[in-house]
Amino acid sequence: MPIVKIDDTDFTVEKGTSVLQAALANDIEIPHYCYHPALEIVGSCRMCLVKVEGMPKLQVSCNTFVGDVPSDKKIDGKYDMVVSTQDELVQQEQKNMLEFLLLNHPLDCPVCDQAGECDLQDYAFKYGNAHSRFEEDKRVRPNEYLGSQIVINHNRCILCSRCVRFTREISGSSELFVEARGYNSKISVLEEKPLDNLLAGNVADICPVGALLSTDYIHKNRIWNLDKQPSICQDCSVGCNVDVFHQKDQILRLTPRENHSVNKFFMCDKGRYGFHRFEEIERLTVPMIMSEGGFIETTWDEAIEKTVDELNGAGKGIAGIASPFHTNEANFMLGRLVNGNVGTLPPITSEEINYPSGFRISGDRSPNRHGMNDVCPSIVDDFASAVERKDIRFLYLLDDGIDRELNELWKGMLEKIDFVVVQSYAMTDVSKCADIVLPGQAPFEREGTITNDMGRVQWLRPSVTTKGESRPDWEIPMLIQSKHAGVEGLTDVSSVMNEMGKDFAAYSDITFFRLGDQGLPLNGKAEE
Amino acid sequence: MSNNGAPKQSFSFADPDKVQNILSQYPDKQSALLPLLHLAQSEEGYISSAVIDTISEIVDCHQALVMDCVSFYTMLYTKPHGRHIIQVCQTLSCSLNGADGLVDHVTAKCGIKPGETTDDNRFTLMKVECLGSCGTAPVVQVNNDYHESLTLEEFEKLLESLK
Amino acid sequence: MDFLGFVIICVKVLVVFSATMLTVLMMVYAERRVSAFMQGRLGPNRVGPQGLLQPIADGIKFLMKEDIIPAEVNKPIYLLAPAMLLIPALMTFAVIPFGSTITLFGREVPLQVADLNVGILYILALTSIGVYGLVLAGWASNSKYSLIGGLRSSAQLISYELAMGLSVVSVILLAGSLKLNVIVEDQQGYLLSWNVFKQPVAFLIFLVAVYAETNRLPFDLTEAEQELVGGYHTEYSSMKFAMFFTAEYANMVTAAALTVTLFFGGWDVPLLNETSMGALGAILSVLSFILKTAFFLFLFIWVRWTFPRFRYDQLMKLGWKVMLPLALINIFVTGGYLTLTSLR
Amino acid sequence: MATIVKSYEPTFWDRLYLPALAKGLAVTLKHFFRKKITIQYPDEKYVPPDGYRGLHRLNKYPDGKIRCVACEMCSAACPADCIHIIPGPSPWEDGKERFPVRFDIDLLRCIFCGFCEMACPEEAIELTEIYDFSNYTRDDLLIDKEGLLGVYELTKDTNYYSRPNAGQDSEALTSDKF
Repeated sequence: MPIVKIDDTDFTVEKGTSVLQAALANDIEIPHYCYHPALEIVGSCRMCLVKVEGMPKLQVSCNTFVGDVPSDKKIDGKYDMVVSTQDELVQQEQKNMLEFLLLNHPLDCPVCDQAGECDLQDYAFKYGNAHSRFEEDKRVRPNEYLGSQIVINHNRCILCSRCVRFTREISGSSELFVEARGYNSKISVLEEKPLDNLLAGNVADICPVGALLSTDYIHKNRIWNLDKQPSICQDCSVGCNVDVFHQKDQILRLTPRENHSVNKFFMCDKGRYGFHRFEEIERLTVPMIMSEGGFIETTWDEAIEKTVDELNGAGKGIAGIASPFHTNEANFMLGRLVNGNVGTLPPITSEEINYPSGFRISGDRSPNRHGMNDVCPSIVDDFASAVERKDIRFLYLLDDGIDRELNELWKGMLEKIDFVVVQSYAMTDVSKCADIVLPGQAPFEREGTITNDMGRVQWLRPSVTTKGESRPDWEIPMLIQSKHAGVEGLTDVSSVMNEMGKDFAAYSDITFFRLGDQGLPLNGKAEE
Repeated sequence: MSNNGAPKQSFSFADPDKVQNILSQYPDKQSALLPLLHLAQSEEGYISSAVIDTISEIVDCHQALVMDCVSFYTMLYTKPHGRHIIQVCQTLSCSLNGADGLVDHVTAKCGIKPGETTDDNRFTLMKVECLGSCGTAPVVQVNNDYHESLTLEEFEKLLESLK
Repeated sequence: MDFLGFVIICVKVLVVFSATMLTVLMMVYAERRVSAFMQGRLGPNRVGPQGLLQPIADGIKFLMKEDIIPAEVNKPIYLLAPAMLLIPALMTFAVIPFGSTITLFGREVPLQVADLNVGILYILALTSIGVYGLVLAGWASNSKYSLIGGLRSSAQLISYELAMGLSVVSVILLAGSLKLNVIVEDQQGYLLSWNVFKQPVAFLIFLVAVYAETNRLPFDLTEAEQELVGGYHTEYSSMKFAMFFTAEYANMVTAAALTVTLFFGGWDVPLLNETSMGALGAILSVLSFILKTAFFLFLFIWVRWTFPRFRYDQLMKLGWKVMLPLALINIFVTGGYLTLTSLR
Repeated sequence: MATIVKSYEPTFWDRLYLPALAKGLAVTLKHFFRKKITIQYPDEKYVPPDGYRGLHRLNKYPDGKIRCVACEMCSAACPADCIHIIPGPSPWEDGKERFPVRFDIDLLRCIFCGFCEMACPEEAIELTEIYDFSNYTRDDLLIDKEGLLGVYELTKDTNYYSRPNAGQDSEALTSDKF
């Protein structure tokens, strides 16, 4: 394998690795704009220039590849390539390139939403000149809408063409192109074919400057005010890794987080803007008991006592409805509570979409069906029909959430059962059928593990605090079960995972520590 | 986009054999893009959005890609134009050698700004990027001919000679 | 005693009492104004002309304040303590002559509430009772600050009472009587007949001891707000605090009057024979007394805003190692002088 | 060369302390009769010196548009964390894109250090020389955008940025660093 020397350090790299990749993989910073690991290399920004020994001019490191050289031609008898990123000439060129890039760039960082996570800002600060020699008027163009969600500020654009390549290579829809040539060139879109595919939001993420902006987040806040929490998208069974940006328990935006086993670098707009669904819901925060006139608020102690009473009275006629929207831990505790007599609601589906790059939007809108089936092995799919033949008197129901609509069959079935407990975060169709409603957590409040449709277990971290008196989803069935059985309850979600590992071998060595940011494939089940 | 508001019409090549002939000369379809565009321009006079649709179907690529190509080359016109197209180079050498003066001259004489056509359809004035003749700046391309090292007087004579 | 005599006594008591209280009010105002002036400020000047009604506003405020009795205090003593301090402070004034004798309704009326033959002893006894008020207040409050304040005051008052008593002894030696009237009459006559000229050392000792006895700066260790918040009255509020406050200032008035009586000829106007001038003499004598007392009251304030507080060990050292020997020596010298002159 | 400092031997009079006491009394008495420096405040107004940092204001352009672009530089610079801004798109077509939908200053937290006006890229926030803005409730000391613009209307004749002392420190600060 070739040996490359970058700034006095030796690295052994795969043949055909670019210098930029080799440097980035080893934490050596080379500034770059047009290079993106998921996209084709064009070498148009010229920011990643490095000095390569034996080559007369500076080279773009993204498009210079390390190859095997015959041993007699090796530099110092050892290196296939010797690269300097700190050479005086390199530094001068970086300054010059930045001066070029900033010729027509407005210095409007105070009003730019990218400020704080802007490559141009960072590199200009780190590598650039303090002053521009450009005294003429800057080119000014009005903002344009490329699609319903994406607006472009032409003034800020540095024409790295990441967005154009994204639409050609990742989404395959090719809406964007570079119009005209030279001074007049700009990113453009055909009027009859705007940028409205389901991956459009990603172009705002990959834009290294503040040119492409998502209208959903524009002028909402400043990036340094927000807290960033790694999490998992809960809008389909793919389980894209995301970063949740929030402030004061309010989520402001979601961005994709790199995970090569799941979503690579991107996420779809359904998940990206999906969190808005939870903003104005009828959130449940206190336990409620159904009486003559309607629901009456009560305390947790009373609610649990009543549930346990009913549970005792029901004898063997108890069942539970697990939910593919909840964590493995919640479903596991539910299974324990109802002695494994578990069913589920009909799935919520939509069209499955596959992109040429391999990016996938699953047809199953629930994030954790795989995990639910794992921890509730005897699950009954067509529960509503199956229940007819059984004498069910107590039903504990984990509610899927605000997207769930109940059909007549289910409504009729729920009415027949003596006592229905619904654990939910909102007043949904399901909650309305309950005798007692126990407030659980909403998405983005939950903590636990979820398993995507490829069998990858991922750590779902809470991004915002749990509202009101609501309790963690796993804790509510646990409290009822421990009170019912008269045993000591579990104290935290890790101990639930531990218990779960005892019952299901596939989950036996799963801990938060081992899951980390990237998750783990299930033992022997994962496709990788 | 420069063809805003143009009514959408369908376009088809007058001689399909010619199209097939062009396509057969290249290893893949997309390489035939430029000759096809030239052919379409010779038939239609300019590249309309209908032309783009037709060609994108023939070469099997997105319209945006065709538009990318069309907007890159100044010889491909996206609007109807006059009989004589005056393209004044704007890039460094020509600019330093008085290209702006030539543009102002046309504007003063014919009353058209860059991008406009005279009422009698005689001239269309365009500012273009480098015409690749920097050694003999300033350069003006009239239709397909270069006129190099122009002074204002010569340019004036040139304009007079074009009818 | 006949009825008229009783009425006259009652009137005198009333006059002295109200005059003392009035002076206390004025002192509260004066304290703030004078301190402000000395610090380049103006002080209270917005209630009434020149802020003269400020003490009334202060008084009303005291009455209106919530009367807090902390939970863990010893209630009876806590309530009793302010009275135990205030009553002796007011009673002391009874034996101080504030003017010469006048003739009313055909009888001689001395301008003094009670002409006790043990006047000085009476005063010393009452000031000693006053210390109980402080100590009990400090103890009953059940607060560390109050307790320390009370302890300090008892130690301090006992220490300085000795020096004070001994300095007064030399005055008694000169006058040959414990009666304050006699002491005052003894100082009449020529200009330098006042005890301050005859007994300058005794005067100095007495003056310093008086500051200590009244808990005034530079000897206000019992309150020392930087260390003890408010000392013995930390836990008191409203009217009970006002009683402490009044007592403190009443003590000052008494102390000033006593200083005047013992060392500055009392109501004596130099070079005048007031008793022979009838009503005019009486008025002059009262005025003279008031003026002299006023000066010493001013001195109290003046000293307070000039000198810093003593450290506790310095206080004790001064009391026991300087003042007490000095006072003893002074008595010895005075006694020796008197013995020598009488022998001749 | 060592300097020999002889300790001061107090004389008898020094040890008596009485002359020192008299001297002290003389000092306070002298001050008793001196001219008083108190300003009779409500009747007589205090005139702050140039560069005084008082109540904030939000500046406008001559055409009435708010200068502020809600960049939140001031709230980032604020050491007391008293500036709270909610940005939004500007209601005006031309010019700046951003606009403060809400702009609240907690005057109870503010320490009037003036960092906000130094940080402001638009010269939008500015400290005036108004010092008498005490109030009866805490709520009344949370000043919002309308309040700040109201302060501008009151004081728009003065440009505090051009005060003799105001610019100096900001220039000194920036010239060092950049």
